[in-house]
Amino acid sequence: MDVLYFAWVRERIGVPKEKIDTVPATVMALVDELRSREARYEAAFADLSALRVAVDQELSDFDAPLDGAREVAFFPPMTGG
Amino acid sequence: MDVLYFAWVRERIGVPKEKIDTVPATVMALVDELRSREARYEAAFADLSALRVAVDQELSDFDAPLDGAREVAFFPPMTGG
Amino acid sequence: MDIRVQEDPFDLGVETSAFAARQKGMGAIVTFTGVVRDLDEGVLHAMEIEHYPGMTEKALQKIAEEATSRWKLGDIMIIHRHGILKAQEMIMMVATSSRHRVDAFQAAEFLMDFLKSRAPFWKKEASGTAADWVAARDEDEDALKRW
Amino acid sequence: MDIRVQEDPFDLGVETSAFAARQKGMGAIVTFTGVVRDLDEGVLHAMEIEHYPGMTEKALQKIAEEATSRWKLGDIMIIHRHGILKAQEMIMMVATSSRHRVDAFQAAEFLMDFLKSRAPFWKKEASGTAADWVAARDEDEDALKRW
Repeated sequence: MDVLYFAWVRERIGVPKEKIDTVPATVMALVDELRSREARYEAAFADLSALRVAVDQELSDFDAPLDGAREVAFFPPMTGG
Repeated sequence: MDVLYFAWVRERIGVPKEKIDTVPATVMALVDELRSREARYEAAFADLSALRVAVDQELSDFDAPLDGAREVAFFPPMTGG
Repeated sequence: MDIRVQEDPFDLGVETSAFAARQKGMGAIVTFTGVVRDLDEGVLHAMEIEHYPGMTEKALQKIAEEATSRWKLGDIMIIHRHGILKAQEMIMMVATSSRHRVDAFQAAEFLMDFLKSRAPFWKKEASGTAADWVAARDEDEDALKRW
Repeated sequence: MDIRVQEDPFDLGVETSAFAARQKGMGAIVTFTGVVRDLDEGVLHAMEIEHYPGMTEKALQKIAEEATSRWKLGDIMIIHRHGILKAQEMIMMVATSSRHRVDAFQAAEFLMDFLKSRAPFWKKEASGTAADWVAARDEDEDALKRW
């Protein structure tokens, strides 16, 4: 599964994209797994209310299941327009 | 005083503009004076709710006074844009 | 503020670009364009617009000043044509600029609502051999109440 | 429907003209243009826009389809840039056409409200030597509630 990061989430984690081999049950389980890795993940995921998540390029929730998902992305609230 | 007509009011009365020598007290008095002249005026002023009036190029009312007015215009509701 | 009442056509693209280029520090530009529409497929549709020279300019100026006092605007442009117009021709346009989108949108809608029912223009539509004055719509008069 | 996500600049006048020329039987055209504004006088202001290739196009398509289902529209155009933009450059534009002005205005405002908070773009603003990600504004999220 690909995990993508955008904007300041990307800057804090230091990479725009990485592959993970495990298949967490939910977005939240993936967040917990990433948080346990290194301080930079802990820093990026410190305040989940400041984050948005997309599963397979659709806006989703932190309790969404990940079975079958190919791509999960984390980013701050959008500021287009 | 100049009296101006626009759109179908102009078409019914047959002229875009005419001078009148009297000085009616109000717009309504002017309307009554015009109505008493000929059938074409009567036709144009048959339904006042379908008419708008401007005194000296400002939208006004039928009970507005005309003292000092140089120009009165009658026309249907506007349809610009 | 740029207000023009004219018989000649105007170029929407050129006017929009020029308006945008004149703005400084504005984040939002809104334009509205009114077009003569073909009423029925295949029926050539033409329009004649009568106006009240002198009053028209004053009325548009007053509407634009009212918009300027209600919203934080950088600029306003209004162009309105009169005379004979063919189907697909541009009748008029307004443009507004502001730092934020809400002001630019609100001001443009306000300008259109008041221009439609308070500026002395009258449209006569021709389709086939018949020509008739366009009737004012109640909903256009009602639209003024929200402001 | 014409949706473009691109790094290259676009010409507002040319795009507006071309959009208008493509419409048939539409009486109203509304455009909104977002511009990089100089935050403070004299301070050169630049912007970097990051986006999520793939998801961006899908999100814009979905927003445009939702607008089409809610209002009677002739057409919708959305152009949004990404990459580095300088002060006064155009960031994006939307255009809508409809038979009547209310639909065209409402749809354009709807597109802007959703594009702003639901399409995956992120702005970083630079003024002087500092650069910071633009924070989402509560009022932009609140704006979605009216639809």
